[in-house]
Amino acid sequence: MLNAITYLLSATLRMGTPIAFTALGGMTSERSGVNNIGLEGIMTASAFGAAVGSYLFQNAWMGILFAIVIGVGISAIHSLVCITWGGTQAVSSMALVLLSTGISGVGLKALFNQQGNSPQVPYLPTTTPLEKIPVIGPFLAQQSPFVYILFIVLILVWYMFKHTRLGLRIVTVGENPKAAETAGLSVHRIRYFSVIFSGVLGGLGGAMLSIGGMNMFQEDMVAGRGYLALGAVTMGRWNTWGVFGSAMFFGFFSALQLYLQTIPNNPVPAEFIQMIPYVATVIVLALSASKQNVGIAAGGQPYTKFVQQR
Amino acid sequence: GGSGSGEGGGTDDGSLRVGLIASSMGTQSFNDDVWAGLEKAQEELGIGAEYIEVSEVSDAANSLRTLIAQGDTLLVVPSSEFHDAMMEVAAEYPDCNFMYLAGEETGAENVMSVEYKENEAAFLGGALAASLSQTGKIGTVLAVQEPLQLRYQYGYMAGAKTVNPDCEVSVLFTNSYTDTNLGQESAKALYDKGADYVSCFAGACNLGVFNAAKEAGEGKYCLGAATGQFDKMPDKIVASVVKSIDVALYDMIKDYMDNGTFNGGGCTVLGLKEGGVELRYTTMNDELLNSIPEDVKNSVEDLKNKIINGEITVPGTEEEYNTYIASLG
Amino acid sequence: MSVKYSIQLKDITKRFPGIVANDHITIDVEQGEIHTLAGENGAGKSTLMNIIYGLYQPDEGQIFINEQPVHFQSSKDSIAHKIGMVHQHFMLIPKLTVAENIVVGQEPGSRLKVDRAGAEKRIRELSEKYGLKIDPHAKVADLSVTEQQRVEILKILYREAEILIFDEPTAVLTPQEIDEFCDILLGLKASGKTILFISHKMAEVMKISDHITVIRRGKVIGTVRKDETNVDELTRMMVGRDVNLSRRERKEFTDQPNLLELKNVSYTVNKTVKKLDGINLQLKAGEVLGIAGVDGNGQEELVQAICGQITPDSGEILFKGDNIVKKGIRARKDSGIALVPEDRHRDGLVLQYSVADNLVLGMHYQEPYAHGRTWMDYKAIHKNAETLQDDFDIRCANVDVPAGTLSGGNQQKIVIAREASRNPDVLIAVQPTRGLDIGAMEFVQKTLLEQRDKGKGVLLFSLELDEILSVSDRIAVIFKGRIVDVVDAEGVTRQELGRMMLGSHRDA
Amino acid sequence: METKVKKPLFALDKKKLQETGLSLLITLIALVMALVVGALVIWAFGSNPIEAYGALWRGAFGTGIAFTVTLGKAVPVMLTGLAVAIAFRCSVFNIGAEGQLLIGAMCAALVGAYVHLPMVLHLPLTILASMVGGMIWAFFPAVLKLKGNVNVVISTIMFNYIAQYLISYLILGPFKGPGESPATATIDKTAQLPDLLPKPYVLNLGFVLALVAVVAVYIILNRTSLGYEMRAVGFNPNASRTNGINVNRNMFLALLISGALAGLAGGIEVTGSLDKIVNNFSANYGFNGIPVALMAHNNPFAIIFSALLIGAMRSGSAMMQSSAGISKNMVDVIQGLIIVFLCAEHVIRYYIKRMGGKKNA
Ligand SMILES: Nc1ncnc2c1ncn2[C@@H]1O[C@H](COP(=O)(O)OP(=O)(O)OP(=O)(O)O)[C@@H](O)[C@H]1O
Ligand SMILES: Nc1ncnc2c1ncn2[C@@H]1O[C@H](COP(=O)(O)OP(=O)(O)OP(=O)(O)O)[C@@H](O)[C@H]1O
Ligand SMILES: [Mg+2]
Ligand SMILES: [Mg+2]
Repeated sequence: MLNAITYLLSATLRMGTPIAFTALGGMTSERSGVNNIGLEGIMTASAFGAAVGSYLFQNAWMGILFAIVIGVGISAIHSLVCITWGGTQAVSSMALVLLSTGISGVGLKALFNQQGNSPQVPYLPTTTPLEKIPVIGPFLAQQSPFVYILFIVLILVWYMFKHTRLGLRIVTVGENPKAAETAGLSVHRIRYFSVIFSGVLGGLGGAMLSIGGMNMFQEDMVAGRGYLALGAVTMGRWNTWGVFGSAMFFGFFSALQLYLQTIPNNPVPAEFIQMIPYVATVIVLALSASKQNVGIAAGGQPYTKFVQQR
Repeated sequence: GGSGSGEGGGTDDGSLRVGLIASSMGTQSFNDDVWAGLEKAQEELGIGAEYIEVSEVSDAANSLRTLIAQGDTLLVVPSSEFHDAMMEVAAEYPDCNFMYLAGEETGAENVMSVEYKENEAAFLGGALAASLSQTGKIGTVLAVQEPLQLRYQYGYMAGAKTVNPDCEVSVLFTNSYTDTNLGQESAKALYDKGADYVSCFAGACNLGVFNAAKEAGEGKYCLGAATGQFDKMPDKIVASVVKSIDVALYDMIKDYMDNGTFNGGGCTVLGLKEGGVELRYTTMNDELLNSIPEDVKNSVEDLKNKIINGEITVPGTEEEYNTYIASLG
Repeated sequence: MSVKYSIQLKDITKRFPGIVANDHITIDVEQGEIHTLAGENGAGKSTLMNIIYGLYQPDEGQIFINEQPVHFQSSKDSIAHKIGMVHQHFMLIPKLTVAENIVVGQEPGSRLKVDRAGAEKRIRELSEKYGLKIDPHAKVADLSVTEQQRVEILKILYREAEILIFDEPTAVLTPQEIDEFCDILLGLKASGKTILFISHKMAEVMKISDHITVIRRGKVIGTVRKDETNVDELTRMMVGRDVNLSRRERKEFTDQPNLLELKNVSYTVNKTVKKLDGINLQLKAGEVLGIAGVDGNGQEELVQAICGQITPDSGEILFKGDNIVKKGIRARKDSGIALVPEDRHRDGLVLQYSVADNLVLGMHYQEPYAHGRTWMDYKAIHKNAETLQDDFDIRCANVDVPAGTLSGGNQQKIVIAREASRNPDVLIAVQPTRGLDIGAMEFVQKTLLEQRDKGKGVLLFSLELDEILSVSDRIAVIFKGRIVDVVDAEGVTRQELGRMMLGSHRDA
Repeated sequence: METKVKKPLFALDKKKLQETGLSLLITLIALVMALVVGALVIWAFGSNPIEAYGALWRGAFGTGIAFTVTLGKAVPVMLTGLAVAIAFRCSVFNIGAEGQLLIGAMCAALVGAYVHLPMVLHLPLTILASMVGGMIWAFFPAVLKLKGNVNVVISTIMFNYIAQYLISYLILGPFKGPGESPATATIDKTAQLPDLLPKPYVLNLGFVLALVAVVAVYIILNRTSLGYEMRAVGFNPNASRTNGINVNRNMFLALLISGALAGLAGGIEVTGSLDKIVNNFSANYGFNGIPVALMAHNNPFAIIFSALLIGAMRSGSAMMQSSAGISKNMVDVIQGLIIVFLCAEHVIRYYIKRMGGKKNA
């Protein structure tokens, strides 16, 4: 029993972390008023970037750096399109997914002359040395360093929105860009920052998939986690802890799903067990959603001289 | 790039051109091995070879036609989801020949088919894992509950139960061939439950399984698939359930070129007997190889012979498996 | 003594596609004065203010601030020149606190930590100094309109603005609040600030201005000293004719039946707050019943209850004798209740729809606009629109342009025209003249009286006592969800009404 | 602007025509820009862009057969595009077209294989079944929205996953057809959409059905009171409610119609080309409906063209792979670039107008 709990806990963390990174990034971007339903694309490209960096320098940390750079690059395209050009955010997002899939595939061929996946690259193994710490050691030993980075990021994001100037400005810009402008803020600069910041976090999320546990990039390895991250942003109601909690909620049910499958002679078809995370989400939403709409007031709306404002 | 040879996949000298359609390449799976066989034929036999990745099932027929338009006369179709498209195009182009590598198809003169008995090799894999297991628990990570995967599953389980009726065999499905992280987590879940040998047959998810074996530390091992995969994790992969299409395909093409042999309308069955599938011990880690007790090797060899000479009929479906277990007593 | 100028505009011209919003405008604003800008809807006042504030760049002309030429690229530049602006539509973020709204953009403290305590202290000081009572800690979402306005003012005072621009600040205020607000402006002026003020309400313009500049169709008609002019002259300058908003005679209707009767209607939100508390009310055919009251005393809920947007907890609403409490919004409209809602942008119009489509909103499924409740007949809709455009003098390029491109006054005319064209038995009009220029106001009021004269019942909700007094036949005063009293409009005074609005009975 | 100018109706049409021309010009410029940047990328990765584009063109339009393939590829995304568009017009963001398509396809496959009727009945019934299936799958998020105010974006995402697993289960479990392949049984001949052209052309009646759907959606949106209400709700739900329009009902209906269209896309795939359901048969048709709809500004007729664009990219991709040696991923890149540059619409419009303005001045 205890065994099962520690397993579930540590698997929850591992499986929730990439989603949490990306979702926290997505939340920041959305709070500034720029939606990105293509988080999947950022994750894909940066998972690839992580493998490339790690391969080129034979150093996993360089892989993380690369992933962040790629994440920033992809989100910079999104910012250019949505913020400067006033493009439709959902369209740009879908373009990101295509571009990311495409670039990582083309890149595999160009860099490694390989199809489908990269060669094995250095990665960040679990923090096994921590096993010696009493009581929680065995638990910590199962975790990837990314999990620790996540907690730093979590506190950072929370602090940013709670206390910093920037956090306040991001919220202002997302709720009422015109008000922000009349208060002397640059809507574009703040939105650029937020979107690019989401690229950084999406980059970490993607990197965790390819070099935090695994040691290579595989096409389609993101497998919908970007969409789950998107779900976590909404489910967490654009609140740092809520978003984190929702990501972990997905992590937990994914872990539970695997755990249930390992129970011998269980008569439930695997597909139904695999459905659990998604069904659970729907149920939780149905039970918890309030009559009140909590969105971002100016979310999804471009704000630029190219688009006439009213 | 889909073309095997430098320029547009063609040879100008009129030699054989072979085309392949595959749902995706680089999933560490069958498709890659098929392509490896074609590449070998390209190098050594001078054929032209190329492939098209088909992202939608409904594209398959169109892709075959495109290949034929490029001048390919022998088409290789490695997976069952393209079966209908292949039959449709085969009827349109009676002058082209088709090699169907995913099961029996005897309905057309220009189609030859190959049926694999993965369950026979998996049986040996299960037997080996169960014999080596210290905990009495083993597992396997599969992708999707399709017939091919189920053959593997029931063969593996039957093999394990044959050598150790008390052995607990856990089976996990990822429902994906590419979600390597899920593959890894699946294996972790199995190791965590006490399994010490985990096999896999789930495309790229296998790579996750190998990594999980490494992270699980001492006393935890895994079995590979495809053409061996020993290079992916030499310290942990004890043996692999091998389905060596590369060699088989190369041979078939060579035979086709040299002798014009084409088993049109027929089906070639590839099992242990024919050498189409096998359980291959690690080729990259002598220490690991030597750690396998001789008597275990012998009893596996023994089982293999029994399968070849028909004493054991390996189950490939749930029904057959239940009957088989009942027959064990 | 030489006069110093805070703002000088020289030949400012601003063009929008198809229109010259500001046409060579030249205005001088003296330092320390209150300078009012008046003019019809769409005259170009807001545009001009946005130019001064740096949100728009003029196509031609030159701005001088404190007699120095300036070129503003954004509001950042104008803020640097100590200019502040309160916009016609508030620029606040409901989710944030008062303090956060005020300081954002110039937050005290360090980059890494906004000094919230410091901000609140500073805001308290400011609010004491200028008499703007506010709790810096409150969420803006929970504030009343006046309080929100105070936040807007504090926002610019916090930025130490010396030149304050107010774009129609009083449009949303009650008379009492307007008095308070005027005092605030005079206080600001006394402390040396220069104020640019836009309003359609002549009373307050005459009360506080030093100079008044009238704009029409983008051009300056003239600038006058307040002492040397009067309301009639200003009105003529603005609309080019005389406007009469005084009390108008009514046809006599005797012994008319009750069209609408409310019996003991109560409504409670969140199980605790009684918004409507046993309302009893009768509206007769051929009368205008004005509902007077301080904003937020249950007017909104009363309208919603009559129109079916909320269901009262208890009581009966009888319309032509039938209890309609159980009926839906559409059924009530169809049976003859029409509504001119308070917020035309939010509830009145679909701004993206054409004028013609808006003119059938709510009737769109009926003959002749839709056949068999299904097939739209856009020819009929177009024809209807052209008729109404003529009847109600709706000014637009044609009836196929989006309603959002019309000026506020003309948008309001669309709503009024539509609701009147339903030929209802009861017309409910909520703040129908809010934000309208004096000419449009006259037109709207005239329309309401025409309905009355046709024998309909009109229920007029207004915060403007003048409007209530000049249009109504009887006046009901609402206070804390109760009808304090219903009096004859003839003979009641503003003072009496004002007292009743605070809850005391007329005789008391 | 405040003066009343009565313009004859034909002047309005001229303006509309001008606007359409401008939109086309903008799209053209965006396409050219995308292709130029795409050429640079192809070149950077060591291939010949002219050869690549040549192959793409030949693969998509080069022969009669290729052209029919392009038309056929456009069908499912045209329908999912319509599905996304009609919901969007009512301000419902349906990301769930993918799941609705899957369930629709499943229903068609079951009715096609297990019900036996003469063609005049069987085919319509099968098509209808797919629409009902899609509708059912949209029904759940719709009810959740109505009763629990659950965000449609997230619930439809979840229902996509649930549909995928459910389909997987049904294909591999209870409804697995004969043979090796993870697929349902082949549907009866009486449930298969007839071909429009003789073989080897590959165009079936599905294309016509899709065009009918375009017209139907146009009519619903622009000619019926339902459409009037749905668009009003999409623009301003408050004003709609105040004026007696039932906002929830309209959103509910929009989502159901959207689901039916997505389901139809699945049904046509099954009855038109696959004749059964194969695992993973939908290559993100549902998701691709989003850019298809939005590129077309949710305008039904414009969706025909944006769907054809996607269809051409998809059908040309095989030729590009095999004859120019360009990986299928490059097609994704080019598709992505095209969509990115189509997003520059406002910028292009701005500069066109500015240039036009200067000329006039
Ligand atoms: N952003 C814009 N784009 C196009 N035209 C505009 C824009 N803003 C204003 N206009 C035009 O300029 C004219 C002047 O508008 P403005 O807002 O300055 O009027 P106003 O005098 O403030 O009216 P009101 O009294 O109703 O507030 C309007 O009639 C409108 O046609
Ligand atoms: N993008 C735009 N295109 C055309 N006209 C515009 C645009 N934005 C604003 N306007 C015009 O500017 C004028 C002023 O806009 P504003 O939002 O201040 O409304 P208003 O006329 O003051 O009405 P209200 O008092 O109801 O707010 C309106 O006449 C409106 O038609
Ligand atoms: Mg204005
Ligand atoms: Mg106004």
